This record gives sequence, C-alpha cells and structure tokens, in this order.
Amino acid sequence: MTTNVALMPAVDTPPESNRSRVDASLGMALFIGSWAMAFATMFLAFLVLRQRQEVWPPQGVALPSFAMAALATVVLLASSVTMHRAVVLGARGERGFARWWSATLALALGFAAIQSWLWVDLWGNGRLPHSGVYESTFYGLTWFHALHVAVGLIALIVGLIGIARTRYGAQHMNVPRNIGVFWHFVDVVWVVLFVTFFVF
Amino acid sequence: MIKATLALFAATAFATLPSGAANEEEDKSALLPPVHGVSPDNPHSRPPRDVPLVIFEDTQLLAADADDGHDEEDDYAPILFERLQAQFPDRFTWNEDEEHWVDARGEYTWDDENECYWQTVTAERLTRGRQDYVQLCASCHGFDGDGYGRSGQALRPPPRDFRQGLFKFTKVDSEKLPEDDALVQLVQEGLNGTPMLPWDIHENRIRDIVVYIKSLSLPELLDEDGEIEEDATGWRDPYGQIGVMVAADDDPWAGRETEAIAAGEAYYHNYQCYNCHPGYATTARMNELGGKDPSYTYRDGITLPKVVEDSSYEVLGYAVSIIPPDFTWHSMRRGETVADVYKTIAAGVGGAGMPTWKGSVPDEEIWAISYYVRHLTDTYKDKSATRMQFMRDVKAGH
Amino acid sequence: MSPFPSTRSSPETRSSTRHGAGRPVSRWRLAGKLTALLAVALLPLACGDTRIHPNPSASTFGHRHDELFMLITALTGVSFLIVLAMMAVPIIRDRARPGKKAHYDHGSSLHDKRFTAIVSVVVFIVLDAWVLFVSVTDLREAWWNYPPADSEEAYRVEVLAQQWAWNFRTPGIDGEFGTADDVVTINQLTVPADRPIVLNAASKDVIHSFFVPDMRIKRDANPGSVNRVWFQTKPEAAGNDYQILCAELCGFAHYQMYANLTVLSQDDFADWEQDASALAVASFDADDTEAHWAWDFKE
Amino acid sequence: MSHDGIHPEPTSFLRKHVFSVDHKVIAKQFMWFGLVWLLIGGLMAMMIRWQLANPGEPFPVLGKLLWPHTEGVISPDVYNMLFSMHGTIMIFLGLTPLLIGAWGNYCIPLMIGARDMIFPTLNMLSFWTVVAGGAVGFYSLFVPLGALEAGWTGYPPLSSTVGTQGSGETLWAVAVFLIGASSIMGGINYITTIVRLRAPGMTWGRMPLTVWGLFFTAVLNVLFLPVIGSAMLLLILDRVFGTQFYVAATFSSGGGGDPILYQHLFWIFGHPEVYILILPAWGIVGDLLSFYARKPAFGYRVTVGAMFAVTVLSALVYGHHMFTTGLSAMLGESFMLLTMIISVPGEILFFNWLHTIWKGSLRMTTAMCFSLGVIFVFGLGGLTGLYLATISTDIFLHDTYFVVGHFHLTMAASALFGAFAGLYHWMPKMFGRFLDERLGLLHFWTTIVPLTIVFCTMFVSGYAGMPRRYADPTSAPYVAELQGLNTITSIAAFILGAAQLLFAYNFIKSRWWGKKCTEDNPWQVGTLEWTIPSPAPHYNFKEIPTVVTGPHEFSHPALGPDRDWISQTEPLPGTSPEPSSPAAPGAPVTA
Repeated sequence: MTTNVALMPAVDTPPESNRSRVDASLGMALFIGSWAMAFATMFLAFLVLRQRQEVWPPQGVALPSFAMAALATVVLLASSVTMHRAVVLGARGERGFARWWSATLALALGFAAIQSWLWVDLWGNGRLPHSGVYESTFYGLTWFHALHVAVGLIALIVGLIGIARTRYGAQHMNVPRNIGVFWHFVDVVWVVLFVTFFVF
Repeated sequence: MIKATLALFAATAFATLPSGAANEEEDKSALLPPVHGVSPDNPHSRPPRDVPLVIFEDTQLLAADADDGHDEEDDYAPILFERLQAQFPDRFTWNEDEEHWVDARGEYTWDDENECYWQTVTAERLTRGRQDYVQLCASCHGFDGDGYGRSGQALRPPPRDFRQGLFKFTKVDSEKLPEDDALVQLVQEGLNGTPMLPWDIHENRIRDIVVYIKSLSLPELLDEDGEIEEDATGWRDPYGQIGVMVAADDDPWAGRETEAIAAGEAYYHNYQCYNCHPGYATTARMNELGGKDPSYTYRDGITLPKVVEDSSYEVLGYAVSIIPPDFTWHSMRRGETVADVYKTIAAGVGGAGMPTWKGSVPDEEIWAISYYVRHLTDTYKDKSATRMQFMRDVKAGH
Repeated sequence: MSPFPSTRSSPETRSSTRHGAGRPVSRWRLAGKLTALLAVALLPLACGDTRIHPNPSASTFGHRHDELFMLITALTGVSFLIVLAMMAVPIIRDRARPGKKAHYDHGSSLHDKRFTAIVSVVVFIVLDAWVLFVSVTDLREAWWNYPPADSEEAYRVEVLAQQWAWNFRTPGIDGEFGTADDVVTINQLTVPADRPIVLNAASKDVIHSFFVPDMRIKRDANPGSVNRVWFQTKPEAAGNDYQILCAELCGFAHYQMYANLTVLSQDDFADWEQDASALAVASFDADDTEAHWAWDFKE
Repeated sequence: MSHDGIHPEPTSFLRKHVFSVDHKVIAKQFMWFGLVWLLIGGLMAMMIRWQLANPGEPFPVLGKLLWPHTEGVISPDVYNMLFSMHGTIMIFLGLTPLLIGAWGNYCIPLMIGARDMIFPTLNMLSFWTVVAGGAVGFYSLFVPLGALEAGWTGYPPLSSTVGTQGSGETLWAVAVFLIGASSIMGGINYITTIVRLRAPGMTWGRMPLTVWGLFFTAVLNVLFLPVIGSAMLLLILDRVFGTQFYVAATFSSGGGGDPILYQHLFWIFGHPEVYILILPAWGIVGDLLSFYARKPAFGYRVTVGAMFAVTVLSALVYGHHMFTTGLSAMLGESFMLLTMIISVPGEILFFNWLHTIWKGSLRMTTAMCFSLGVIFVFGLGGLTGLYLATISTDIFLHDTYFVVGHFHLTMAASALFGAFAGLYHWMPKMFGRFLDERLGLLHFWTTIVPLTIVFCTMFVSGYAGMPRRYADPTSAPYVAELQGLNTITSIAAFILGAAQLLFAYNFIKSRWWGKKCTEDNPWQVGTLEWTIPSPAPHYNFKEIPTVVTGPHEFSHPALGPDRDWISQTEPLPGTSPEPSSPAAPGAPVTA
C-alpha cells in the first residue's frame, strides 16, 4: 500500500476551525501549566531559603530600588492590557490589532530596560550572584524570568511581522492568541516575583 | 478517592504528632549554630570557584642535588641516575669532560651554575597530576596547595601546605627533601589516625600527583628592585638536597626481641625521649635506667606528652602545636612494624621536634628503641584495663 | 543442534487460531539447564565464608529492626507465593489448545468490584497497617525515643563528618562541649556500654551518613544543620569494637570512610575518660581557636 | 501545525528519515536512540559489576583502551562516574525514550485512531531535543575530570563546586534539563492528542490500557519534569555563577543555601519519575495479558482507576527517599503511611492482571512471557518496597544494596520487560517483520533467571549491610565480609549482559531479514492498529475508523469456533453499533 499524496488536503491556510482553536489552546494551557510548575519550584526554593534566614532580607542587605521595580510592574501590567486589547481586536478583524500589538511590544521593551537597569544598579554596587543568598535568589529568579521575557519579546516581534504580512487575522488567531497567553503568564510570574521580593 | 486520601493523611498527621522528646521539628535551631573562634575571612571558606584544571607550561623541578659523581657520599645524583639507567638503558651517558650525566631525551638537565640536575616536567603530566590532585587532595590541602581546603579546617594536625616543601613521616632524613619513591609510598600507605588515607589508586596516577605536589614549591620571589624577597622552597630551590628513604634491612636484634625491648626501655629513657613523649617508668626506675642521681626529678606531667609549638609551620598566622604521641594511647602515623618505627626515628620528623637520630645514636640503639615503642603500642594501646594498670603504677611512682 | 529447541510455533503458523497451542516439549530440559546455571552462580557462596546476614544487633533496640524485617519477609513472602501460584495455575492449566475458549468475563460486575475492594482492604490491613503499626511503635519506643535533655546518664557526642573522615568530639569529664578537656578524635569513637549515646551529626563539606550497622542506626550528616541520632549498646557489647560506615556517597574515597567504634564497660570507660581528658588538657592549645570547633549540643 | 494529523508524505531522505514529523518514524528514531543508550548504559553496568567482583583488576579488553594510564584498572573516581552515568543514561536516555518516546509515539495515534500526533513539529522537536541532551551527556564523559560523579541523584554539595570541579557535572545538569524539556514537549503532545484526536466512538472507556498508561505518564511528565528542570537550573547557577541555592553555611564556609532543598525538589520529581517509567509498562502489560490470554482485561475501569490513583499519589510519597536526612518524625510517619497507601492501587493492578489470565486461553508467545515477567519482577520489587517504606527497617536498609535491588526490579527490570513485551508484540506492525520467537524465548529465559539472581543477591547483601556506591567493597572490613555475594551478583550480571546481546542480534536480524508479516492482524487482537496493513502506512488510517467496542473483547460466547476476538470497529454480537460521536476528528480520506 503506497500513499497517494494527492489524497491529502491542501496545507495552505484555510480558515482555522473552532476545533483547531481548542487544540492549540489546550496545548498552550498544558505548556503554561508545565511552566508554572517550573516557576513554582523556583519560588519554593526561594521561600525555603528565605525561611532559613533569621531576618529577610539578610542583615546588612539593601533591597534593589523598589520604585523601579514597581514601575516595571506597572509597565508589564499595562502591556498585558494592551495585549488583551490587541487579541480582542485581532479576533474581530479590526485595524487596531497592529497598533495595540506594537504598543505591547514597546511596553515589553520598556520592561526589559527597567529590568536591565535593576541588574546594572545591583551589579554596579558590587553585589554579584555569589555575594550572598539574597543576591543568589534575586539574580536566579529574575534571570529565569527574563529568559521568558526574551522569548516573549521574540514571539511579539515574530507576531508583529506576521501581522504586517497579514498572516494573522480574524480567521487566523491561534498564534497571536497563544503569544498573548504566554505574555500574560510572564506578567503573572513577574507580579509574584515582585510581591515576594519587594513587598513582603 | 483523593479526598479520602487527604483526609487520611490529615488524620495521621495529627494522630502521629509526637510529643516531647520524640518531636524533631526542623526549626531554625536545627541549623548549625555559630562556632567559636572562626573569623569570617577564614581562608578555608574561600568558595571553590574557577578552579583551573589545565596547566599550560612545562616546569623545572630539582631532580638531584649534585653533581660530579665523586663528591659527597650522600649526593642523590648517583642514586637517581643508577635507577634511571636501569629503567631506560642507553638513554643516559656520562660526560667525562664536564663530569655530569646527559639525558638523550633532555628531560634531566645539568645546571652548571648551581651544580644540580633539573627535571623538566611536561605541562601534560602536570595537568594529569593537577586533575587528580583536585579530585583527591584539594578537599583538605586546598585548591592552591596551601593547606586551606574546605574539609581541612580545624584538622589537627593540619593538612600540609605544599608550598613550603616540608613533609613529615616520609622516612627520609628530615633535613632533606624526600625522593619521589618516599612520597609515593606515603600516599599509598597514608597516615594512621588522620584523614590522610592510604590512597588506593594506580601508581601512575600517584606519581603524577607527586610531581604536581613538588611543583607547588614556591619559586623565589623578587621584589621591585630585583632583590630576592622570598627564597625558593622545596624542589624549586637549587640548593635543596634530596634524600633517600632510610633502609631498615639489617635488624641487629632479630631473634632477641625480649632483650631488645629491655634495652630499648633503657635507651628510651636514657636519650630523654620523655622530654616530649611521656616517660613510661617511675622516677626511681627512670633514674636507674638513665644512671641519674636518685634525687633527680622530671618535668611536670611526665606521664603525658609535652606539647611543643612548631614554629616552622604556621596555620592562620600562628604556629600550631604538635602533640608527640603517647605510644600507649595514640596510633603511630606510620609505625605498623618495628622496621617502620625504626625508619621514622632514624629519619626524624620534618617540621616537628623530632630530630634525625641516625648518625647521632648508634643504629643498634635506635632499633632497640623501636622495639620498645612498638612493644608499648602492642601491649597497651586500646587495651584499657592493662594500660590503666600500667600507667597508674607509673604515675604513682612520680 | 541448539540447546534450546523451539517450544513454540514458528512464525509461519502465527496467523492460525491454533497460535501458541504447541506442547511444552523441552521445558524441563530448559529448567534443568537453568538450575545448573544457578548452581554455578551460587558456588562461590557455598565455598566461601561470606556473611549473608547482618551481625547480631549490639544495641538495645536493634532487634526491633531484625524482627520487623523478618515479619515483613514472612508477610511479603506469603503474598509473593500467592501471586506465583495464581500465575502458575493459568500458565499450566489454561494454555491455549485447539478448541479451548477462554472464560468471557470483564470483571466489571458489582460483585467483582466488591471482591476487589475486600481483597484490597484485607491486604492493606495484613500487609501495610500491621507493619505500619509495629514500625510506629518501634520508632516511638526506640529510634525516636531520645533521652531527655537533662539526662545525666546520656553520653553526648558531636560528630563532624568531612571528606573522608569522621571527627568526634566528646565533652570529657566536665560534661561540657567547647572546653579544654574535650576529647577530639578522628575515625575512633569510644563510648560506654549500656548508656544512651546521643550523637549530633553535622558535616564540613558534603553530605555524609553516619551508619553503624551493628547498632541498626543511620543518620545523614548534613552541612549547615545538625541531625540527632541515638543508640544504647547492650551490656554485653562492652569490650567489642564495631564499625561506623559512611552510607551517603561523598566523593572519591567514600568507600574508605569508615571509623571504629569501641565500646567499653562503664568502669573501663570512666578510667578511659579520665585519661583521655587529661591528655586533652595537656595538649590543649588555647591560641589555636580554629581547632576548638563545637556547637551547642542539640538535645 | 496540522490539525487533523494529516500531512503529505515527504519525498526527500532528510524529511523522511531524519527530520520527519511522522509519529511512526519518530517512534522508530526514539527506539533506536533508546536501544543504543541501553547498550552503553549496560556496558557501564558490566564495568561496575566487574569492579565490584574484582576490585583493582583491569577491566578485560576495553579497559586498556579506555584507561591506558591506569593499565585498565577502574579507579574510584571512574567507578563513581560509571554508576552515576549508568543511572542517568538508563533512566533518561534508555528507558524514557524507549517506553515513552517510542511506544508513546507509536501506539497513541494508532490505538486511538488518529493519523498522527496533534503537533507533529513539536513531536520532531521533542526527539531532537533529547538527542541534544544525549549528545551533551555523552560529551560530558570526555571533559577534564570526567562526567557526573555524584550519583544519578546528583545531591549537592557533592554535585556543586564544593564537591566536584570541572564541567562534567554542569553538562550533566544541562543534559537532564534538555531531556526534561523533551519529555515535557512529548507530554503536552500526548495529552492533547489523546484528548482531541480520538476516533469517533473511542470513548475514554474504550481506550486500550496502553494509552491510559501513556496518558498518565504524560500528565506526570508535564507536571513534574519542570520541577527537575528548575532544580537543575539552580544547580547550574550554583556551579557556573557561584550562587548559593544548595550551598549551606557551615563553619568552614559561607553560603545561605540548603542542600536538603535539592533533595526535596529532586524527589518531588524523582518519585513520580518512577511511575513515569512504570505506568506505560503497566499499560502495555494490562493490554498484552488480555490479548494473549484471549480474555477481556479483568476490571478495566478499576485498573484505570488504580493507575489514576497511583498517578495522584506518586507526588505525595516522595519523602520516603529521605527518611534518614532529618525529616521530622511527623513528616516521616506521614510519608510512611502515604507510601503504604500507594501499595493498594499497585496491589489492585496485580489482582486484575492475575484475574485476567485466570481461566484464559494462554498463548505463550515471547510478548506474553515478558508480560508475565513483569508480574514476577514487579512483584518482587514492589513487595520489597514495603521494607523501605517502613521507617524502622529503612533506617538500616537506606542506601544499601537492598535499595539498589529494589529499584532495579521495580523501575528498571519491570519497565524494560514492558518495553520488550511491547517490542515483540508491535514489531510486525512497526517494521512488517516478526522478531524470531525462538531466540525471543531464549532471550526471555536467559534474562529473567540471571536477573532474579542479580537483584535477589543484592537484597541479601543489602540486608547484610552493604552500602551502595562503594568503589572497593573489600576496603571496609564490615563490607569485605560480603564479597562472596558480590561475586555471585557479578557472575549473574555478566550472563544477563550477554543475554542482551542475543536480543541485539535478534533485533538486527529480524528487522531486516526476519520473517515477513503479510497480514494486518497476526496476533488477532481488536485494537485499531491491527485493522491497517503491516507495516502501518504513512497516513495510518485510510478512513478514520468508528469505534464501537472496547479494546479487550475476546472469547465472546456468541463467537464461532474459528474466531475468538472482535475488533474495536465491530459491534459485539447481539448489539447494534452505537451512533458515532459528534466530535468527529478530521475528514475521512476519500479514495
């Protein structure tokens, strides 16, 4: 029995079915669930180490700038809002899709800049990853998060290119929607990070 | 099902809550409390990071301390080259005019100025030695060979600082540098009662390690004016002398062990070993053995070893104290047999108060003392009742 | 000729319904050969003087381990025999043969489920709950029944593990850690017989595990925290030496990291402690603060 | 992404055999990958056993090539590396690819009636990620100071820079991270495929047990591989950047970390990992016992429920690996109870398996023998777990050879037997050729007998107090007294190793020159993969089948004398086919 290629349906870009939307969303949900476990592990490690210290932050350790971290949180939350808006508009096939998407990208870059500032500031004060347990956890967790921000940024840029080439639209929203979900996830993780490192 | 499980879990958690002494809560008090007397900038606490594993440059180590083959009796060069020739025939030739050996492979070279031979050790071999050193030795002796390894802290006696080129229990004249075979044997046999284990690896690897350890000796350091700030140590020092292990093949007391022990007791107390080690006889008997006046008295605590400070060997900036062994109590580092004890006494213990006895005391007498010391260990060590009886009598007699 | 002639149908007949219906021609020959193989493998055991059991327990509660071990062996042994029997019966009785048809049963009836549930409960009670009960009792009465903090009788030891040696510090005559008469030894621990010995284990570098097989105890020595463990030797252990092993991989010379445990009768021990403390005082170097490691004993 | 699992058959060699997105090709790639690593890991096991039986003797033949500097003698550091990498390789690069990669990829789409995995590209990525992980792991064997030497568990501080220098350990952590990422990708794919791509009528209750096993495994993979991934990242940070996650402050060092934290993280993953490996094997065994006993699987729903219970409980029992680390008494006792509870579903599985073959009509093929072998070895291994779940016996037995025997029987031998059973069963569908049954049976007997001797002797030496991971068991006097047991174990292990060469020969020979399978359904079973030609064609199903029956309908009383099975696409005698499910996936291929 040989395969007849002609039997196969065309793999152009037919409109996405409701079914494929569910497939993609389920896959994405599992992926997010999996990655949430990875972050949960990191936070568990953080909490265990923190609990071992008499006081937190450990004696003589100054926190990185709270104001900048708060600003980063605001920027990232704003990017979540714009991302949500972009996906909603995209699904309706409206023109604001590209604009809101670009706004998200801009805010994401803004967050990356603030995050870099936080590192440079801390590093410049002579506080390196091996300086102590606070620095260990701070760099460890923010690096891991930043890795996801970087992936998110690449995805946002890829998405923008796709939008520019009109590859995505009302009938083709799986990729942008999943990028959006991923971005929201990155935001949520940052909020938890912010709360654990800067608030409590 | 999950609910039921969790309920069961919760139920047992409460049911099994132990009370009082059985409760082992993992609270903060379980953490290691601060330990007295340790400064935070302790060299033992350096984080083991960026440890180099590869050595890129060949190095030169002192191979033999002379020279023209007919000078002094205890030159190491004739011994070394005789061995090397046996191992590699046709490789070494004797240069009649300049009176030194020539190595066809160029590994051993004659230094005319300092009248010594240098051995060129390849970077490849040093790298092998370095990597084995890192795995086996560095935990105590430190990644830089300075004796400040993480596991070496608070160890007494402290792990050797290899940069100084000072070794104990090599069975080589304590004034001299030990030959390779002596160090190899030490690594293979280990030192009793210390974490220096009898390292159970192939001899090729031990020889690599030994060469690497020799290369840790400090070369001379020059200050800004080109003056010598610090002398070269160990195998970097062209004036160093290399010694061979003491031979112990002609036991004069063979077959007369009881006599030897009796004689040894006399010699032991005669040569005033009790100045550092304990005395093992009553005052009266010691006077009798040493031919002293009956009114002669001895140091306080004669039945205990006397701690001496080793000023040649410092740890954390102060001289460490050395406890001469009480042979009825401590294990001897390398004294499994009478011959081993003889070698150690004859050679002395470098860097400790134990001098080289060979030459200053007749061999026969060193042998007798060895018999006596070994007898003390065999009879009393770890035999608490016998020892208690013996020492009580001795103590009562002071 | 192959020593293992085919017992099964060849692939040619695979598609027929008579599949696998061949008679077991050479099973016994096969079994014979395998028995011979087994005998060869077991030969060293028969010839050698290999120990195949732990030495008799030298601690007051070690026999609890041995007894529970044997209880579990009996329980699981019977269970395994039942499994084997339930496997053997169908293998022998219910082979496929022409015309034979399997019993059609999904095992999904309420009756089957009830039966499964009952068997599960019975197995849980007989195997697990019983063992659990015995074990928890043993733990509370023995392993976790530490002597009280103010116990005069208890003998306390601080164990500091390192690559690759055991450092022991005992408080000496004054009973306090961190004083001049502390007895510090390497790879040698001397304890009194028939007195509770409480040990605090910690480590300088990596994780080690303090394992005294003859006392049936084991506890990890972790860097950064202190673990407790205790035992009490039987009176008749006095005068014997036992071994302390490291049970947690700790690097290159893990296998060489063993120490000696000497048990002395209480009288001998009192003498020993006198002398050891005197020696410790004599060799105490007040300047050498680094050598004065000790921690507040964790009761 | 193809949403109905259909993509045209590639024509170039590269797309067809190397970077293929076809689940069957990927399954074969995983299989070869796993088998090669099993060979390497097995060779390491032989070296380990050689060293234990003849400490200090040069390893024959290969020794002089591998370690010329020591004239073929296995040094303690090399020994540590061997058993550490043996564990890592067998678990992550041998069994995981074989059981989950190969059987998961091969069986899931075929058994649920799909044309491919739902995310074929992700599937391909999953394979190439594990290859990258394997490459990194293999490379680590050749860096200065060698590969991982801290045991497969890699406990810090021994695995941090405090205990080991060099890049071997770091590369190991990278490799485990990559392999974990691969498993997560696979897991996401499996779950989504099983949820979304079941053929019409393939209800959850009609899925073969193999698929159920793989499904639960996928769930565990997705949930717990990220945990080890993060733990490894922290270890890498510790080693490369000097952070202090796992480096505790002791009085001779700084650091505010906690080495026990790693043990918690590791075993939160590590215990489910045991079930990750064993669940597919359980699934395969559950199916094959029914297939070859020609009898419906006994208590299908209960079996699935038991597997589900194991999946849930697997994450709650991990503390039994840490009874001696200093867990509080309360935690210890709780973990002991939970561990004992997890034995109940295990016991139910046994109950159902044994009832499945009871009053059956057993066809003693090699696949059946290996399935029965799983009952035997898992019985031995599972029951000995009771000693280790019980704290007062575990205190003595922890980190002794008893543990080694136990986990080899439960995790290694059972999983491997499951994989072998599957291979003998699905070989005709996979390659269109049968494995030689005569050699197969010989392989079975020469495997199970020495295997039992090997691991039961380990029980004895563990009971007698021999600790694990001793490079020279004759060094410590207490352990040296047990040397005879080591010799027995080693002799049996060498026979076991040689028997696997028999399998390698059989597999290679049968793969290319074996007896051809000319029919669709040589074993006469009802699951969907046997309704299509052998080997399975590129698109699997010409037409997506409609399922009307469960997977284990054998020996129905209404069937005639010539036939004792019903395909899943055929209605049971005396019933009318159900209407197909409305959630029909993909358009059927029309001729």
